[in-house]
Amino acid sequence: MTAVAIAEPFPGERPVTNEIVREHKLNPTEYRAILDLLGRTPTLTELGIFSALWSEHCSYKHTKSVLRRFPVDGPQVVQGPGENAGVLRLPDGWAVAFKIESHNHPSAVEPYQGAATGVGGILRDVFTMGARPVAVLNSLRLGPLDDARNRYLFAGIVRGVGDYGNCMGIPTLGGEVSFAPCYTGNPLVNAMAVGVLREAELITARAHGVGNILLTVGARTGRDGIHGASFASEDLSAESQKRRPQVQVGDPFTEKLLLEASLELITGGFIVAIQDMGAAGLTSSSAEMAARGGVGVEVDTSKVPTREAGMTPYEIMLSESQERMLVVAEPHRVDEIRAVCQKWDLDATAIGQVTDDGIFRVVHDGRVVAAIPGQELVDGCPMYSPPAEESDVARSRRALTPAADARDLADALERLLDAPSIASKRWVFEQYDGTVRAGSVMPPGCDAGVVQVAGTSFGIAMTVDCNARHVLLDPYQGGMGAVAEAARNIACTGARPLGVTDCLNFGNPEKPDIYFQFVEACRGIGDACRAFGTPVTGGNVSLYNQNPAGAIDPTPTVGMVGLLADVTMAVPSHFRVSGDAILLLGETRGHVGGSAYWAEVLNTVGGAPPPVDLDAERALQQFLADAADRALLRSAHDLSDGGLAVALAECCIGGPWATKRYGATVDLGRHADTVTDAGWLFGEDGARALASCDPAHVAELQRLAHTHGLACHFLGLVGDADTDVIVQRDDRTWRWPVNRLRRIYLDAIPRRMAAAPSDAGVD
Amino acid sequence: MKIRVHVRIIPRTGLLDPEGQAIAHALSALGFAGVGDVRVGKAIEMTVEATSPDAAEASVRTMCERLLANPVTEDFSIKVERA
Amino acid sequence: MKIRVHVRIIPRTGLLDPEGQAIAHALSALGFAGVGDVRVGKAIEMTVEATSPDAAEASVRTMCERLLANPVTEDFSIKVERA
Amino acid sequence: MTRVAVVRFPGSNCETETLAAVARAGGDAMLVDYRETHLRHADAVILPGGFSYGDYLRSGAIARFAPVMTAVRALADAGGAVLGICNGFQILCEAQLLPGALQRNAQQRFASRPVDVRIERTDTICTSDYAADEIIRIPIAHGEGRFVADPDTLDALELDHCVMLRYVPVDGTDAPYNPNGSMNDIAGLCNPAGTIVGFMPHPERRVDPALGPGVGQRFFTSLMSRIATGVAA
Ligand SMILES: Nc1ncnc2c1ncn2[C@@H]1O[C@H](COP(=O)(O)OP(=O)(O)O)[C@@H](O)[C@H]1O
Ligand SMILES: [Mg+2]
Repeated sequence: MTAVAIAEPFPGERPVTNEIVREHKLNPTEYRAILDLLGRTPTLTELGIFSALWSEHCSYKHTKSVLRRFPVDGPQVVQGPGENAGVLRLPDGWAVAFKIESHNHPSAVEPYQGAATGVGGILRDVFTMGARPVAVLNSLRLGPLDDARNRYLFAGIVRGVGDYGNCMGIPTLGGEVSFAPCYTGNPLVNAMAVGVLREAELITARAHGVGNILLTVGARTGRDGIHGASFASEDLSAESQKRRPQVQVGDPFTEKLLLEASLELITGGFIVAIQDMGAAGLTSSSAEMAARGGVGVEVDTSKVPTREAGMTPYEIMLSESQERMLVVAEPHRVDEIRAVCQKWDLDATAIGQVTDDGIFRVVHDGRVVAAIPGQELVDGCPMYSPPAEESDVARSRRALTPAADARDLADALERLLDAPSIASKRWVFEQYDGTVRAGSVMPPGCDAGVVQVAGTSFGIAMTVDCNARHVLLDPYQGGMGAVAEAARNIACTGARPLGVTDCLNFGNPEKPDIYFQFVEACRGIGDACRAFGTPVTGGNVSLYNQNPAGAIDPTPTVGMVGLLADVTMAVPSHFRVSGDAILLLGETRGHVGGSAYWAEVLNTVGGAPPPVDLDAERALQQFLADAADRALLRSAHDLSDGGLAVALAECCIGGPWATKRYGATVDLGRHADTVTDAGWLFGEDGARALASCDPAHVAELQRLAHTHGLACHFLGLVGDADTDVIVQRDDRTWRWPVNRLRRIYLDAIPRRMAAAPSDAGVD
Repeated sequence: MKIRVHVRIIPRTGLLDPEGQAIAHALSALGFAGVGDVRVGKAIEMTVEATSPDAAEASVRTMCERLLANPVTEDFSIKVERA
Repeated sequence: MKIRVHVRIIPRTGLLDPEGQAIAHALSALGFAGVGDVRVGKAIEMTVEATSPDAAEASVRTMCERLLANPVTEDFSIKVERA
Repeated sequence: MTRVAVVRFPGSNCETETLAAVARAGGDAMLVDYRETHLRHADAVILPGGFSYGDYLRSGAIARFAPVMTAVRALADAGGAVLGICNGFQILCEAQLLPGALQRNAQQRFASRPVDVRIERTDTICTSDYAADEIIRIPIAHGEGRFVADPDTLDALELDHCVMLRYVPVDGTDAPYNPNGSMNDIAGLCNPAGTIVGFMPHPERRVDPALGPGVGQRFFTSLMSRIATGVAA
C-alpha cells in the first residue's frame, strides 16, 4: 500500500489502536475502508474526522438508500435535499427556505442547553441559505408528566426553545407536544426553522475557486460537545450519561449578530459560500463544502481562535461550539468581510484555503496532521441496508382490542381533554414569542402557524405533525398519516401545501423490527408526498433513540409549509359567531383502532390505525383552499387525535386567550349508519375537518364539496357564549358546559407542572 | 437551631459563559481595565432548621445536588454562617 | 497582581423575591423541612489586575455601584481571595 | 415630516417593525446605531424591543451605557419625546430616566400573550389618540416585566399620574390579567410631563389591520401629532 497523502501525528497524540478505533464507534469494515483509502494508518486527528463524518448523523449510512426514494422534484423546488436547507418558490421572486432538525440526545443530558442549541443550529441552516428566518416550530416528545425527571426535562426544553427564538427575535409559530412512556429518558426535540429570501439571492454551501480563503466568523472554539455527532449516533445508556461530553452552551445574542452579519455578507455578494459549523463542527462544514465544490481544502487549526489555550487539532476539528460559521471568499474580499463582521461586533479569521488537489488537509503550526481524499471522506462511508422485518409483538399489537368501550362517553371526552398530549399547549407556547416581527397572521393555538411575507399580500403556513402511535401500530399508514395531517393543518388555514421537511426519529436501525419501521414509515411519507405534490426538500435522521427499556415509538415528524395567497383570507380554527352552521367535511367510518380514546381512556395502545385515503385527503385540501379563497368559511379545524368530539370541543373552547367560548348543538342522528357511538365521537378517520360558516353559505359550500367529491354534512349550529356543547344521536345526548371543558383543557398541563418540583438530580 | 446558609452556583470551567463574556466586555467598555475570566452564576441564601451547622451544610448539599444546581453544567459551594 | 474576586448580589430585604419563594416551595415539596427565607441573587466571579487585594475590592465596588447591581432592588457584597 | 430615531443596540430585534409603524403613521423613521453620539436632529427617539446585549446581567443594564444614550438623555432633558418599548422600557429604567425596575416575571417564565391594558393618561406623547380609560388588547412578550419600586416611589407615581398603562381584567379573562406580577398592575409609565414613556406591550405589532385589530397604531399617530403641534422639544 502506498499512502495517498502523508500526515503525521500531532505531538502527544495517542497512536491509533484497535481500542481507540472502537472508542470512535467505527466498526472493522469501516476501519478497513479507512486503511484502504489512506494507504496507511490514520493519525488520531484523522480517525476523529472519520468518526464524525462516518457517523450516522453525517453519513446516513443506514438510511441513504431509503431516503433516495422520497420525491424531491416539482415546479416549486428551487433547492432540494443536500444543502443546509430546502428552498421552494413563492410568488413574485420570493422563496421560502426551511428545514427541521433533531437535538434529542443533547436535550436528554441537558434539556435547556440541548433544546436551545437545537433551535440555534436549525436557524443557522436557514440563514446560511441567504434567507431571513421568520418563524420557528418545535416538535417535542416526552415521558409522562407524573415523573419528576420528565417534568424537569419538559420545563427545561420548553424554556430552551423559547429563550433562543425569543432572544433572536424570531416568532415560534407552532409545534406539537405529546407524551408517552417510551420517551422517558429519551425525549425528542425537533426544531424547524422557516426563512424567506429573494430567489435570486440564494447561496449554496459549495467551496469553489482554488486559492479562495476559508474564514471562521463568530464565536471562539472551545471544548464543547466534542464528538457530539457520534454521541448522537449511539444508544442512550447509563454509560453515555456518564460520558457526558462537554455540554454545548447556546448564546443567542451572538447568534443574532451572526445572523445579521451573515445576511449582509450574502446579500452584499462578499462571499462565495457559507456553512454553519453544526454537528462535527469545523470538520463537517469544511469537508462538505469542499466535496460539494469538488475541490480540496487546507485548514490551519493553529489559526482558529480558541476559547482555551492548548487545544489540539483533534479538539479544534471536532468541537461543536455554537454560533460559528465557515465562510469561503475570494482573497481580495477579506478586508471587506472583516469590516462587515466588525460592524456586528464579530471576528472573522482566515484559517485556510481552497486547494486543487482534492485533499482534505489539516495543518497545525506547519505540520500536516491530517490528509484525506476529500470526496471519499464525505461519500466513502460503507453503506448498510440492514434486514427489515416486522416483529411478532408489533403484529399482535395491531390485532389488539380493548375489553369494552367506556361506559360514560361524556366522561371519556373530559378525560381526553385532560390528557397532556391532547390538552391545550398554552403553557408551552406562552413562553414563546409568537408576535415579534409583526407578521404573525396565525399564532400558536391554530391549526397551522401563518406568517406574512413582509411587503407582499401572501403568507407562509407551516406545521409539524406526527402521530407516533399510528406509526408504531402501522408504520406505512402512520407515515402517510403524518403527511396527511400536516397537509390538513395547512389547508385548514386556507393555504395550499407546498413541500415537506422531515425529522426521522427512530430506535436502533441495526435491529430488524426498528429498521422495518423506518423503511415502511418512509415509504408512507414518500407515497403521501407524491400524491399531494409536496416534495421532500430535506430533513434529518435521528437513530438510536433507545433507553434501557427499549426503543422509542417510531416518530417521523413531518414539517410542512404551504402558501396562503392572501393573508387577509386566512381561516381561523375556532368558532366565532353564535348561530353559525357547523359542517363536518369528509366521511366518518368509525375507526377507533390506534386512537387516543383507546390509549388514554381504555389504556390500550393497539389496533390498526385508520387507513389513509390519499385521494380523499387531497380533495379535502383543495376544498378548504377553494372555500377560503371565496371567503365562505368562518373557521376550519382538522380532525386528528381524539376525533370529532375533541375537535368540536376545541372549536367551542376557542383560542388560548379567547374571552368568548361557544356552546354548540350537533345532531349525528340524521346519519343512519353502522358507526358506533365511540366511533363517531372518538374515531380518528383522516381526511376530515370541522368547519363553521354563515348559514347562508351552507348550500354553496355543499355544492363546492360535491365538485371535489367530498362529503359535507351539516351537523348543527354554534350556540351562545358560555353555554353547553351538546351532541345528540338518536335517543342519546351528551352534554358538557363549555366553560368546564375549557378549564379541563387549559389546566391539564399547568396542573401537572405545578404538582411537584422539577428534580434535576433524579436519573 | 436556625442557621443561615449561603450557596454559590457557578457554571463549570470550560463551559461557555456568554453572560460572563458580556459582562467582561461591558466592564472594559466602562473603562475597567484588567478584568478577566468573568463567570456568572447564582447566589442563594436560606435559613435552615438543623441540629448543627454541619447538619445544615449536609442538608443544603443534598438540596444542591437534587434541585438547586444543575449537575451537568454547574459547580456549587456552600458556606454556613456560624454564629 | 491578579486577584480573584467574588461578588454576591442579593435582592433587597423587604422586596418580594418570587424566585426565592418558588425554590422554598420546591424544597419543601421535595421533603426538605424547615427551610425559610430563601433569597436568590447572582454570584459573579472575576479576576482583577490590581496592586493589592484592597485595591481590587475598591475597584469591584465601583463596578457593582455602576453596573453589576441595580441600586433600586439589589444589595451586594464582595469577597476577595487573599492568597 | 416628523423625524423619529429608532435606536438599534446589539441584540435589538423589534427595530424593523418599529420603523415600519412610524412610517405607517407618517413619520420619517431613521435607524440609529448604538455607537452614534447624536440623534440626527430627531424630534423623537424610540428604544425598541429586543434583548440588548442578550439581556445578560439584567435587561437594559448594559445598553444604558451605550454611546447613543448620552444623546437620548439630552433629548429627554430638553423635553423631547422619548419612548421605550419593552426592552426600551427596561433600558429607560436602568438609565433612571424612569423610576423603578423591571424584574423577572413573578411566575418565572417568559410571557407571550395578549393582555388588556387601560390607557390611564391621554396627555402623553403617545396616547392622545386614545379615549380616556380606553381598554385595548395588545401583545406582550417578555421575561422581565414585573415592575417594582419602593413604596414611596410607587405612591409618588400614582400621585403624579405617571402610570400610563395598567393591566386590567375584562369579562371572560381566564388567565391572570396581570401577566407578570407588576406592582399596582403597572404596564407602562411616563414622567410627570408625559414626554418620557416606557411600557411593556408591543403596539408596533398591532398596526396592520390586515393582520388583526390595529389597536397599536394610535401610539404612533399620537406621537406624530404631538410632535407636529410642537409640544415636544
Ligand atoms: N411545542 C409547541 N410549540 C408551539 N406551539 C405548539 C406546541 N405544541 C402545540 N402547539 C400549538 O397548539 C396547537 C394545537 O396543537 P396540536 O394539538 O398538536 O394540534 P394538531 O393536532 O392540530 O396538530 C397548534 O396551534 C400548535 O401549533
Ligand atoms: Mg390541527
